[in-house]
Amino acid sequence: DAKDVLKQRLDKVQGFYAQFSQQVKTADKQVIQEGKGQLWVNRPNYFNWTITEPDETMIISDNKDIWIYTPAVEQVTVMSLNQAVDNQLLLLITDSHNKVWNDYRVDKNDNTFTLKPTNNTNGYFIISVLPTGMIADFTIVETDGQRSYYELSHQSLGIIDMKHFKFTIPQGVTVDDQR
Amino acid sequence: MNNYQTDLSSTPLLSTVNLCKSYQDGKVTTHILNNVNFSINAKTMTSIIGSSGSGKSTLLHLLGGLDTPTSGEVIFKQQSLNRLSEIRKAHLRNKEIGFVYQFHHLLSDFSALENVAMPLLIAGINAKQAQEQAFEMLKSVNLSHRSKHRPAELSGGERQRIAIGRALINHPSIVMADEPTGNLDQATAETIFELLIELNQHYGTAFLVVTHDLVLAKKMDQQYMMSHGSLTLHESE
Amino acid sequence: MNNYQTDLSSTPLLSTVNLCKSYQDGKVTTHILNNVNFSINAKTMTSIIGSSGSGKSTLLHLLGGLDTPTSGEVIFKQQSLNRLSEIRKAHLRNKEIGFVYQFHHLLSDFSALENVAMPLLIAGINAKQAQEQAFEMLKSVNLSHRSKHRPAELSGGERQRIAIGRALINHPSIVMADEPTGNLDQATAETIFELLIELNQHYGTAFLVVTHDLVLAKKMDQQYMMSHGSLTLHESE
Amino acid sequence: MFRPLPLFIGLRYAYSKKSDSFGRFVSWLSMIGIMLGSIGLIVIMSVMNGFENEMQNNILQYIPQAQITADNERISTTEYPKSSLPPLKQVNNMVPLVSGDVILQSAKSIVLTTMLGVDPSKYDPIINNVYWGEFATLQSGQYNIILGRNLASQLNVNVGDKIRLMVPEVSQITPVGKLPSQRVFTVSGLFSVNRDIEQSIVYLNIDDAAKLMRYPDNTITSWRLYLDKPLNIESLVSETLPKSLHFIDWRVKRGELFQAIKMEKNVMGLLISLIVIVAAFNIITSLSLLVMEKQNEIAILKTQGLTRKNIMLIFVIQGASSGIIGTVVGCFIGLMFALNLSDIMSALGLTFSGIRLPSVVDMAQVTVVFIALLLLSIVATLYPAYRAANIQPAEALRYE
Amino acid sequence: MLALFMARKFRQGRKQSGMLSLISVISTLSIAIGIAALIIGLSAMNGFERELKNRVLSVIPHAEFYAENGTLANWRSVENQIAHSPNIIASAPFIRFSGLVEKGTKLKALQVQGVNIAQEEQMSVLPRYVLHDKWPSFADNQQQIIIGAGLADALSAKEGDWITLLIPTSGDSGQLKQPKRVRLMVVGIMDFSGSLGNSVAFIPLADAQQYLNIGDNVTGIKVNVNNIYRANYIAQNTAMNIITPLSVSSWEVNYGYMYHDIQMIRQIMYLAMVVVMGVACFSIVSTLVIAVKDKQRDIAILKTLGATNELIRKIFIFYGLISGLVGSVIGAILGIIISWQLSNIILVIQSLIGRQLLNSHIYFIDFLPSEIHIVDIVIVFCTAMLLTLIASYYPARRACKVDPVKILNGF
Repeated sequence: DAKDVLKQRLDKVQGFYAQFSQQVKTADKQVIQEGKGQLWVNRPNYFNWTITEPDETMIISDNKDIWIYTPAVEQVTVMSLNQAVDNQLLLLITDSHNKVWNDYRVDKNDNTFTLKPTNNTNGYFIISVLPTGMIADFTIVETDGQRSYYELSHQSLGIIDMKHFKFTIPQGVTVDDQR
Repeated sequence: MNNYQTDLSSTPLLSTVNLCKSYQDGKVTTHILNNVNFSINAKTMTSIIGSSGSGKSTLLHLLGGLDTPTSGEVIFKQQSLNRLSEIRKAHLRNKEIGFVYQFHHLLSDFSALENVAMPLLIAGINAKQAQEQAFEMLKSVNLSHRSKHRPAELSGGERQRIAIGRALINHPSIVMADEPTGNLDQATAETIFELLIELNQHYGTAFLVVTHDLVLAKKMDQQYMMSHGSLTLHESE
Repeated sequence: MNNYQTDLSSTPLLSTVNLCKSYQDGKVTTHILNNVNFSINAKTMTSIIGSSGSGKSTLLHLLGGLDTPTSGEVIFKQQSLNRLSEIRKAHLRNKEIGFVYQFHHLLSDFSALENVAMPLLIAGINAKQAQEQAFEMLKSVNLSHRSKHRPAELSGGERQRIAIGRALINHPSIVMADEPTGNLDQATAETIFELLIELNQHYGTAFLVVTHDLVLAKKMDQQYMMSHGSLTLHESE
Repeated sequence: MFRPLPLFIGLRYAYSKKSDSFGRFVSWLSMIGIMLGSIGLIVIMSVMNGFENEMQNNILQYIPQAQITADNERISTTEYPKSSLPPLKQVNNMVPLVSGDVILQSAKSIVLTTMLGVDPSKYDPIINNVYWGEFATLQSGQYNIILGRNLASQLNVNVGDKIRLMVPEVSQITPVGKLPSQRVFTVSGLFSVNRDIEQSIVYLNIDDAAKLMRYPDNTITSWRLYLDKPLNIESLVSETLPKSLHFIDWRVKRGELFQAIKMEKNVMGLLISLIVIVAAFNIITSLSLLVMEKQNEIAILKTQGLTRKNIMLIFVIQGASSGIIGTVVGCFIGLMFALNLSDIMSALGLTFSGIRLPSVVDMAQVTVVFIALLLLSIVATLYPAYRAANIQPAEALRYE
Repeated sequence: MLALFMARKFRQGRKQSGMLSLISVISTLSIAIGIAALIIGLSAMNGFERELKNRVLSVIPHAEFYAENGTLANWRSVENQIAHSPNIIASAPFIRFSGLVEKGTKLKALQVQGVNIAQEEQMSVLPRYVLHDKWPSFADNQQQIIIGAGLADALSAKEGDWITLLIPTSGDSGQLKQPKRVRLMVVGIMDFSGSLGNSVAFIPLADAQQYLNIGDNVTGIKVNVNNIYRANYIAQNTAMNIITPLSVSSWEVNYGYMYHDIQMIRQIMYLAMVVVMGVACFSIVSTLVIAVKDKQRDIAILKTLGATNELIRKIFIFYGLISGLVGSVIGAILGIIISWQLSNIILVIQSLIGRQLLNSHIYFIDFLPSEIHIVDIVIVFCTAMLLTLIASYYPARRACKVDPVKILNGF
């Protein structure tokens, strides 16, 4: 069914790099945030999400912990991967075997797949994946109707050097360890 | 009807025994009455003449028990007023003595009928019966057509007749009248005086009239002269 | 000392021109004075005799500007009182007219001296000078030994003399006396009367005395009779 | 015997022994009524002032009393330096401020409060209330925080502990969810003032706060103004400011409590003034009684030429004297009570549900009450005095 | 009754002397003011007390028992013992924790209570205050929450909206974890129309245990007692004979001051108004004295007609009582009407001055309640009549002393 097709396509790409542009709109179509940055992914569960706008932030997962570094306040917050329950999309994208898939129903419409949670308490995702497994864009829709739309560009598929997923704490930065 | 044909004809209805009265006014005592001795029989008409301020009114008040003498006694129906309690004296004024003044002294808040009925009400007679008797009395002073009116709406003569009616309503043995015609013109004074005489015959009530009007005084059975606090019988007729 | 020997001897000090006064009492209007015409010359003693309630006091009040006539005029020193403002009339009463009543009407909260000095204070004379003049007046009514006493501590005669002193303190042209001896016994009345005569000669103040005492009335220069609201000159002497 | 005459007669009537004792008893009573009224009014007002004043000292002194800021609640110090702002009367100091609602989270609890990013070198009223640690520890880049004692105990933290500070307004939406701007701070000091303030504000260094608020350089939330009398903010707020700037005043957050105190003051004032009104009625009745008693003497005075005006004056003086004495004595006693209310209260062992009643006397208020009551006592005498002046001497004397 | 008839006639007759009629109007008015103000004041206080009972004391538990520190583990046996202690009429386990609630950009602090739905229905009238009677749809394990009206306004949240609850989570080694975010649906809104609803939220007990992951523990046991005003005393006693150490608190801790304030204001009001009525009655005295002087002649005449002093005294006592009665009746009627319509009147006034008199953030109710107690009116009325009687006694005695001779022969 649509879920297998999506999984199959995602499994085609072991890793990829892309630049992204982000636009967040409220339910009444008001733009409340626009951002830019780069994205490195290695399946399963490795990702490095570096946001340059609106505020410089790096979100790095080394398959065990997630490091969120905000240079403006010279602090890095670290918490275990499964603790970051707030948003499962990245887990879905980076690990097709993760049991989280069972909580979602998938509908397919050409290359765009909509993943809806079974207990429909939280929001849902829309992701467009080309048959080659390359992700063109994805949208996160919150329960209050807020939609964050991410468009990827300059993708280059292929395993990414693991150094992108290793966070070294810079000098003088405080660690907010939440593991 | 109070049975007035008692065996009083012999003993006097009212008499005084060397009655004196003086007023203490600051350090000064003025002697109003000195050693007044006189008596009045039932059903008689007596007059007292004297200039104003000669103590006539004071005498009347003493006889009516409204005032207490400095010395001497007032005897009314063999009872000396001095020994009576305040309540007994009030009772006496209600039942036995009527007062009529030069100024009508009616109660301005009450109708003519209510004014006349007042002594009955004070005596404790119920309102309906009191009104009937009062109406009868108004007829005898021929003012029944004015029963609902207030004193303010009546003429001087009419007011005096209401006052007389009020004084007689309880069929007192004696009525004290202090210058009853003082405020009235000659004609009205005449009619009032006739009324007094008529009521004296009809009810047998004794009248003691204080006046400076010699003409009226002469028409009474007995005349007394009051000057400077002492009373002398004035031989006439 | 007010210069009273003005050339008034010819024209009358005070006169009335068909003066009328009636009271509205409810629906009844009683006519107290009808068409009184008379006049008084300066420095004369005039008396008015009449029974009580014949309008004597009302006339006095009209002459003193204390009351407003229903019709007619009161002329005082060629000025008609009707045309005077209330303040001018008050000024007149303070300076030109004195009042003495049967009841002394002294101010019970003030001493004899203060009572006599009151008209001066009202006229605006300073306290010390007013006290001196009042003391002089008390001497002339031979009561200087009683200056500190309150009215309550004085006898009837003494109070009347204080009242007279108060009436004369401002050397008025005329003093209105309403039954000045009414409350006094014969003897005191005599002394009071002598005092009036003496003050008339001494200060030249005219006196208008209302009394029911014929004896006193006869001693005046002029006698008027008042009965039922009209005034007639009473020929005598 | 002294001048002027109406005073001489009026006072003699008021206090002469001879006059009917009952009349004086009733005028005594109206004097007591007015006295009770004035005492009540002054004490109630002073207690209410006390509450307001306490509020002012305890709260308004510490929270930002007034601020000047530009659009969307931030202002650049380069574009609008302190010198560019117009001089404002009753403002005695002006310091830069970065403030915002923040969440403080400790192991034990999570609370919402307001942060004040301040420059430690400049003045702040809290300095001498810091009883542990130093205000100076709020140096830029140290990421230190000074808490109120009550808040610290709620969060179960002490000096040296770490707490997380989050600014919910400033958050970034990321694929991993909404990340509020947050940082871990070290508690470097505790202050103690009163429960309310200890829970309402926390202190940070201004630069740390600006970073947290993600402000661009040289930007602050507002210029904080220190006022001489924060209670009458009205006059300040009505002053004109350069076009794009506007005021924020403390009433936005704290106005309600002041409204409540003012409302209670008015209601109590109304209640007590009932006593005064009835007492004034009493002056009317007792003076009318006296006028009736003195009817003849007035007539005689008229015959002696006393004008209506003077007679009226006599009775105004006579009637007002009890009112005036009542007012003077009442206000004096009221003042004494108000000035040392707490000692009197403790002496009497009276406590109002346990709290100490603050009392602050505002002389302007006392004078207003004093004058109002004086006027009332005089006005209350006008009707009977007018009646006295209009007595017809002929009628009064005729009866005698 | 002759005296009453006379008194009534004398009172009507007082038109002539202008001053007397105005004075008696003033004295009647001042009595009316005193009585009306007192009735209104007392009714308002009764109203406040009723609202305190309905909106506060019947919602919050009378007393609470909780573990010295942390949570109560074996709470079932503790509840059992408490339930069977004297004077305890109802008991239930509860969980209480403070946290934050977020909806969109708005954030508010609040105090969350985990309650056992069935037991709550017996213990408090809370269900009655949930709007659009949404209480029945409140059930365990549905991620539901009921919030106060004040809170709902602040978050501009309505029924059916989702809000995020931030709960502090303490890691076992004490480091600072990110606050736990729980998404809950607002199933109902409680409207207490007062400050109580500004920072209060209810969730089912089981849900609370799960969010705080404290297993089967609870914060404590809450109880209702038979005599609310001795709640603290009863709770202390009960805690003493229970082995597990429990600390106790009662409604008086947080809300007691409200009750004491009401009583205090009631006393002050009664005192002030008795003074007003006292002073008012004394204007009756002067009115009566003037009336006696005005009617002097009539009294003298009555004496000549044989009226005794006792009758005259009764006449003037009735005269005073009638004016007092008229004043009291007017005052009572005025007071009752205004008290009955007090809430609406205040609403009108509020709309005129454009401001809320009782601010719902500060006062526990935002309207002025009023409840007329007949006993208040009877007491006020009797006080007024008693004062009038006393006030009428002196003038009545003076009336008897009138000496007819002096007056009558003055002519």
